[in-house]
Amino acid sequence: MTDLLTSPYPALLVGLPVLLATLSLFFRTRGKALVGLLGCLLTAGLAIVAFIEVAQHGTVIHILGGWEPPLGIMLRMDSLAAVFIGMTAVVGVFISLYAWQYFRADESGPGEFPLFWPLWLFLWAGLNGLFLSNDLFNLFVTIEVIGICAVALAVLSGKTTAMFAGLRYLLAAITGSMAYLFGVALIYGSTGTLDLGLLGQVLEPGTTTTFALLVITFGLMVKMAGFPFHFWLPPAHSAALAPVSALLSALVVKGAFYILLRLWMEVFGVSITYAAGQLIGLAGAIAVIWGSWQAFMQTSLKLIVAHSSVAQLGYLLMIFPLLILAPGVTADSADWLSPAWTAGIFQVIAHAFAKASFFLSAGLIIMALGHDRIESLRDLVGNMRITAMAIGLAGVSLIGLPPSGGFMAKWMLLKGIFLSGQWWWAPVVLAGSLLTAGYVFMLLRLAFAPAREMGTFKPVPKSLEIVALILALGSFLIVFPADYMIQFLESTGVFGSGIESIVEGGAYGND
Amino acid sequence: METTSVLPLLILVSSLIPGTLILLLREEQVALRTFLNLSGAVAKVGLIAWVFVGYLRGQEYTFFFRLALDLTFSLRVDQLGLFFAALSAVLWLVTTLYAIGYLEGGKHRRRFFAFFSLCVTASTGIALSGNVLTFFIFYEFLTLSTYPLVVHRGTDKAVEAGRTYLWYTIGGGTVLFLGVVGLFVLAGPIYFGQTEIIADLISVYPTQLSILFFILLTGLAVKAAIFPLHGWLPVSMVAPAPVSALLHAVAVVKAGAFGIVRLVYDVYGIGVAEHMNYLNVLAVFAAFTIIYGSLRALFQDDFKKRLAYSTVSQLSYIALGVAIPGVLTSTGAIVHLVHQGIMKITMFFAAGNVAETYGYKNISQLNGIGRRMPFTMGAFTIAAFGMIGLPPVAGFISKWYLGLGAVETGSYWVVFVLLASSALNAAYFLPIVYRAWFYEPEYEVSRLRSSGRLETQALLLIPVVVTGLLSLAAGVFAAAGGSPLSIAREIAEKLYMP
Amino acid sequence: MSVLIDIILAILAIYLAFQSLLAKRLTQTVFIFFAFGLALALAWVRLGAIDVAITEAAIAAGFMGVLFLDALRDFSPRTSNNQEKTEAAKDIFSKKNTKSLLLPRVALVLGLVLFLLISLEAIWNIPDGGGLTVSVETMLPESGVEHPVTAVLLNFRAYDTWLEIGVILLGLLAIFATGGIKLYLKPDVPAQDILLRQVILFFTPILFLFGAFLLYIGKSGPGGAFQAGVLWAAIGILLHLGGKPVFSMIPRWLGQLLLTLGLGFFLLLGFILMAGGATLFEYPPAYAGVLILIVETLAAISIAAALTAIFANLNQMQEKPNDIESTT
Amino acid sequence: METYQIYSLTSAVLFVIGLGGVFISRHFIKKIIATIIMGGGVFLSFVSFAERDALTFADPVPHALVITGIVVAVASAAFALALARRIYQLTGEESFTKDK
Repeated sequence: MTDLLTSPYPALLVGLPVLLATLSLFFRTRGKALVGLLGCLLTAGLAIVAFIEVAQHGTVIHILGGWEPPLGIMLRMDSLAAVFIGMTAVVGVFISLYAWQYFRADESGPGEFPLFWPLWLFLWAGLNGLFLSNDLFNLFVTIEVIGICAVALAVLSGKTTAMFAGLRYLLAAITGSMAYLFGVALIYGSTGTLDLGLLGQVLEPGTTTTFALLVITFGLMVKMAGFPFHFWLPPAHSAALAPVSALLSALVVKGAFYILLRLWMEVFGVSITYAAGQLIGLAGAIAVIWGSWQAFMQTSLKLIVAHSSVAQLGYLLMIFPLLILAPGVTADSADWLSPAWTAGIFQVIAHAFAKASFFLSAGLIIMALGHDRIESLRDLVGNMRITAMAIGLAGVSLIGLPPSGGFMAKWMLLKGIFLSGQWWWAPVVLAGSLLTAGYVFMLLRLAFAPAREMGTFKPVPKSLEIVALILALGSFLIVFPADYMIQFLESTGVFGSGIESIVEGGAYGND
Repeated sequence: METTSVLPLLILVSSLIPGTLILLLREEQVALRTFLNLSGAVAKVGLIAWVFVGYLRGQEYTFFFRLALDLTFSLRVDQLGLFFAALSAVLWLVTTLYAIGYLEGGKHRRRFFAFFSLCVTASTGIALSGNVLTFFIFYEFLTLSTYPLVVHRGTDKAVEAGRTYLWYTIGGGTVLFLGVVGLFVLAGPIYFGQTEIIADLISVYPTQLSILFFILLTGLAVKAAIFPLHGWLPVSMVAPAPVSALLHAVAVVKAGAFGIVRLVYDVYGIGVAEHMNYLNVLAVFAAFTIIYGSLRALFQDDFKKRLAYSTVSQLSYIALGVAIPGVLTSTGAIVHLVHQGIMKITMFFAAGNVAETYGYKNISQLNGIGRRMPFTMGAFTIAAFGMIGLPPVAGFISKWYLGLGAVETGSYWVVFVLLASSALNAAYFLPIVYRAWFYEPEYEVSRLRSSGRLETQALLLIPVVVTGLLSLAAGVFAAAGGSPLSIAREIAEKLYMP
Repeated sequence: MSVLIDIILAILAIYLAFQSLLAKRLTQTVFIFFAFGLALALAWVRLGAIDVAITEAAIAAGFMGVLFLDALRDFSPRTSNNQEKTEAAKDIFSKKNTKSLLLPRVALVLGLVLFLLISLEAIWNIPDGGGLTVSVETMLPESGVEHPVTAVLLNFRAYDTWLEIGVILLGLLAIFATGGIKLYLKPDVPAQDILLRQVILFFTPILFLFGAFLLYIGKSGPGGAFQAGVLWAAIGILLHLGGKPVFSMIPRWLGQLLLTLGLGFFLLLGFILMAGGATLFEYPPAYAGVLILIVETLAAISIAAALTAIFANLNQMQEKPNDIESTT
Repeated sequence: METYQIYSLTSAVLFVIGLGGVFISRHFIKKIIATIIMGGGVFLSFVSFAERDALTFADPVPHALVITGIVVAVASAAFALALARRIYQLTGEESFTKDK
C-alpha cells in the first residue's frame, strides 16, 4: 500500500473548492458569482493537473493526518477516480460558464442566484471527495454533502413544485444514506475496518455480509435513482434551474453509481452471486424501458429529459450482470469484461455531456419562450438554430447513433452482451434505443415544423447557446481519446475486473 | 499495390464541407451557397473520375482511421463501390442544378441544401465503406441527414410522413446495429471482400450466423423497401421533387439495395449464401415485392405515388438478381443499380416539372401535356420505355441479363416474374405516355412558371433531358467499354472467379 | 439486573419510536420524539458512549427538538382543522380506494417485517471484527490528546470531522436556498417578559462556562467541540428568543467570519502543514494537543454560530406567512 | 444475551420502524422524524459493536463516527424541516399530495 506515490492533489481536490466556497460567502451577489466562477476554473484546472499526475505516475494516494488505514483515512486517486474527476471538471466548467452568463442575463433570465456558487463548489468538493474516498464511512459523509448540496441547488429556483420535489428528493436521499450507513455499521462490526482496500481482503461471506450488501445496494440505488427507486428524480431534475438540472443529472447521480460499482467490484466480491447480477441488471433493463416510455409520454421538455435520465441510468445498471461471472467461469477467460467496463464508462461520460447539453438547451428554450411545453417548440430550428443543433446532437448521442459517445457505449454493451452469451439483454438495449429515438425525434419533428404564430421566441444570448452546443459536441468528441482512456483505465484500478461467482452462492438476500 | 490515400476521404469531404458551411451561412447568401454547392458537386465528380482512372490503372485507394478501440473507420475503393459512388456523384450534380431551379424563392433553402449535401456525403460514404462498421455509420448518418429533407415542406402531412419514415429507418438501423455487433463479435471487424472469414466460420456457428444474416438483411431491407418493409417509401413522396428524385432513386433506397449486394457478395459470399439457402428466401421476397409494387402502382392516380410504387417494384430487381446466383444475374442486378437510378430520376424530374410548371399532380390531369412540354415528356417516355424493358433503353439491358441468367440457372419462375412485371410496368406507364401525347388537352391553363420560349425553366429542363439521354445512352452503348454494363459485367465475373 | 435495565430501555426506545410516528397529534409526535432522544441518550450511556450521549441529548434531541417545537407554531394551529379535513378526505378516499391502497400497504408492511427478520438474523450472526480499539490504544500517545474519542475525531479521522463541520455550514446554506428568508432581521424590541429576560441573563454565563468546560475537558474526557458548540448555540437561541437576534446585532462580516471560522481555519491549518511537507491534517505530535484545542475552539464557535443561524432562520419562517402570491 | 446484543437487535428494529415510517407517514414532520429514527437505529448498532469490542475503553472509532453521523443527520433533518415549513408557508400543504 505504501509503495504508491503520495501526492498532495487528492487533498487539494477536496480542500480547494471548499476553501473557495467559504471565501465566496464573504461577498455579495456579484462578487459571489465572480469568486464562484473563478473558483470553478481553478478547481477544474487543478483536476486536470491531478489527472495528468495520475497519468504519469499511476495511482496516487494521500494518507490524511499521516494515519494509515484502518485507523486513518486514505484518499486514493486511481485511474477510475481520475476519469470521473476529469469528467466532473470538464462538464462542470462548461456548466459554470453557462451559469455565470445565465444568471446575468438581464431581461428574460431567471434572476441572480448567488447561493448557486458556494453550493456548487461544495458539491464539487463532495464529488471529488467521493471519487477519491477509500473509506466506507467517509463515503457516507461525502454522499451527504452531495445530497444536501444537490437538494439545496434543486430548490434554488424557489418554485413550489421545486420545493415539493426537493423535499421528496431529500427524504429519499436521507433514507438512502441511512440504509447505506446501516450496511457500513454491520461491515465495521464484522471486520473492524472501513478501508475499502483492506475490506476487500478480509471480508468473509456470510449472512451479515450479504445483508450489508443488500442494504448498501438499496441505499445507493435510491441515491442513483435506479428502478424502482427513481420516483424522486424526474420532478426534482425538471423543476430545478437549468444549470442545476444539468449538474444533477450529469454528475450527481453518477456519484452513487460510482460507489456502487466500486463496492461491488472491490469489496463485496465474496458475497455477490450470479443471480444478484441478473437481478440488478433486470432493474436496469426495466428502467431503460420504463424511463424511455415515460419520457415519450411527457409534454414538457424538461420532464422528457429528466425521465430520459432514468432510462440512461438503467443502462449503467445493465453492465453489472456482465461483470459477474457465471459459476465456473474465470475472469481471465471472460473476454467481455473489458467491453462491459468500457460501456459503463462511456455511458457515464457520454450521458454527462449529452444530458448537460440537453438541460442547458432546455433552459435556453425556457428563457426564450417562458415555458417548456413541447408544442411550442415549433420552428425552433428557424429561431434558435444553435440550440436546435445542440438538442439534435445530444439526442443522437442519447439514442446511440454513430459516431457518438453514446454509440460507443451501446456498441460495447451489446458486444459484451453477445460475448458473455447473455443475449437476453440485447432486445432491451435496442428497444431503449428505439424509444429514445422516439422522443428525441418527437422534439426534432416539432423543431422543424413551421410556427403557428410568429415572434414567440425572445432572443437569448448566443454565448449560452454555444456552451450547450460545445457540450453536445463533447459527447461525440469523447470517442476519439477512447483508446488512450481505456489504456489509462487499465493501467491501474479495478477496470476490467470481474467477480467470479462462488458456486454455492448465498441462498437469499441478494438484491 | 495498396497504399493509404486520402482520396476516398476527399470524395466524402467534397460534399461534407459544403454541407457544413452552408449550414453556417445566412439564408440570404444565395450566391455563395450556390457556389459552394456546385463546386462541391463538380469536385466530387472530378475526384471520382480521377480515382476511377487511377483504379483502372491498378491503383488501389484505401483509407484507415482507427476511431477508437476496436472501431476502425475504413474507406476503400473497389469497383462496386466506385460504381455506386459515381452514380451518386453524377446524379447529385444534376439534381443540385435541378433543385436550385425548383426551390427558387422557397423557404429554408439553406437548410435544404446543407442537408442535401450531407445526404450525398452519406451516400458516397456507404459506397466507399471498407468495412461493415463504416457502412453502418454512414447508413445511420443517411437516415439523419435525409429526415430534414423529408419534412422540408413542414406541412402536417410532411411531418407525418417524416414520422413514418423515421420509425421505419431508425427501426431498421437498430436491427442492423444488432446484426453488426453480432457479426463483429463472431467474426471480428469484417472488411468487404473478406468472404473467407465467414466461409471458415459457417461450420462453427451455423445457427448464429444464419440468424445474423437475416437480422442484417432485415435492417437493410427497410431502406431497400422490400415487402413488407416498404411502407415508408410511398408516404415520403410528400418531399419536394428533387428530394424524391435523388433520395428515392439513388441515396436511400439504393443504400439499402447496395447494402444487400454487399452483404451477399462481400460479407457472406455467394457460396455460403447459396449453400445455406439464404438466397431462396431473399428471392421469394424480392419476387413478391416486384409483383406487389407493380400492382399497387397500377391503382395510383397521384403521379409521384405511382412512381414510388414503381420504385418499390424496380428495386427488388436488384435483390432478385442478387438472389439468383450466376454471372448473368449478378450483372443484371449490379447494372440495375445504375439503370434504375438514372431512369427513375428522369421520371421524378419530369413529374416535378409538370407539377412545378402547371401544378398538375395527378395522372388524370396530364392530358396532352406532351405537346406543351415535349422535352420533359420525351425524356419521361424514354425512361418509361426503359422501365418496361423496351430496347434499346437501359432498363431492357438489366431485364435481359436477369432473364438470361435465370434461364441459365434454370429458375424459370423468375422469367415468369419478369414478364409479369414488365406487363404490369407497361400497364401503368403506357397510359401516362399515351395520355400525355395523344389525348387532347381538355382546357387551357396558364403556366405557373414561365420562362420565355422554353417549356419551363432552363434549370428544370436541362437535368431531365440529360438524365433521359443518359438512360438511352446506357442502353444503346451498353456494349461499349466503360459503359455501366461492361463494368457491372466485370464486377460480376470477378465475383465468380475461383 | 443490568440486562433487565437494558431490555427495558430497548423496549422503551422502540415503543417511543413507534408512538411518535403513530401519535394522532403533531404535538404528541414531537414530545414523544424528544423522549425517544433521551431514551437513546440513556442507551448510549449504558453502552459506555458518554460523548455520544451528550451529543445525542444536545443535538439530536435538544436542538432538533427545539426546531420541531418551533415548527409546531407553524403547523399546529391548523392541525386540528387540517387533520379533520384530511381525515375527512381520507375517509372519502378510503371508501373509494380501500382495495387499491390496502394491498400495497400490506405488501410494504410484510416486506418490512421480512426485512426486519433478515436484519435480526444478520446482526445475530455478526462475526466479531474486533474493532479498532487496539490500534487506537497504541496510537493514542501520539495523537496529542488523552481522550480516545477526541483523538479519533480530531486527529485520526480529522478529515471526516472537517467535512462534518462543512455539512453544518452547508445545512445553513441549504436553508437559505429554500428562500423566503431575510438573512438579517432588525433587532426586535427586547422581550417584555421579565422572566424570560431573567432566565436568559442567568443562563448565558452558565451555558458559556459549561460549554468552555466541555471543550477543554474534551482533551481528556467526554466532551469536545460539538457538545460545546451546541451549548453555545443555546445562548444564541435564547438571545434570539429574547428579542436579541445575534446576527442582526453584529456586523455582517463578523457573522460570516464566525460561521466560516471553524471550517476555514481547520482547512487552512491543514494546508499550511501540507506546505511544510506533511499530509492534510497531519499535526506534528509535539504541537498536536495545542493545535487540536485551537481547532476545536474555533469549530465550536462556528458550530454555535451555524446552529444559532439555523434556528433563527427557521424561527422567522412563519413570520411572513402571507407572501404566497409573491414568490410563486 | 449480552448487553451489546440487546442494543444491536434493537437497532435493527428502530431502523425498520424508521424505514416504514418514511414510506407510510403522511405528514412531513413525521417523515422527517422517521428518518431520524432510522439514523438512531444505525447509530445504535455502531455503538453496540463498540461496546462489544471494548478493552480498557470502548472502541472509540464508532463513537466518533456516530457523533459525526448525528451531526450530519441533524443538518439534513433541519434542512428538510426548513423545506417542509417553506412548503407550508407557500401552499398550506402538510404532506405530499398525489400529483405533486
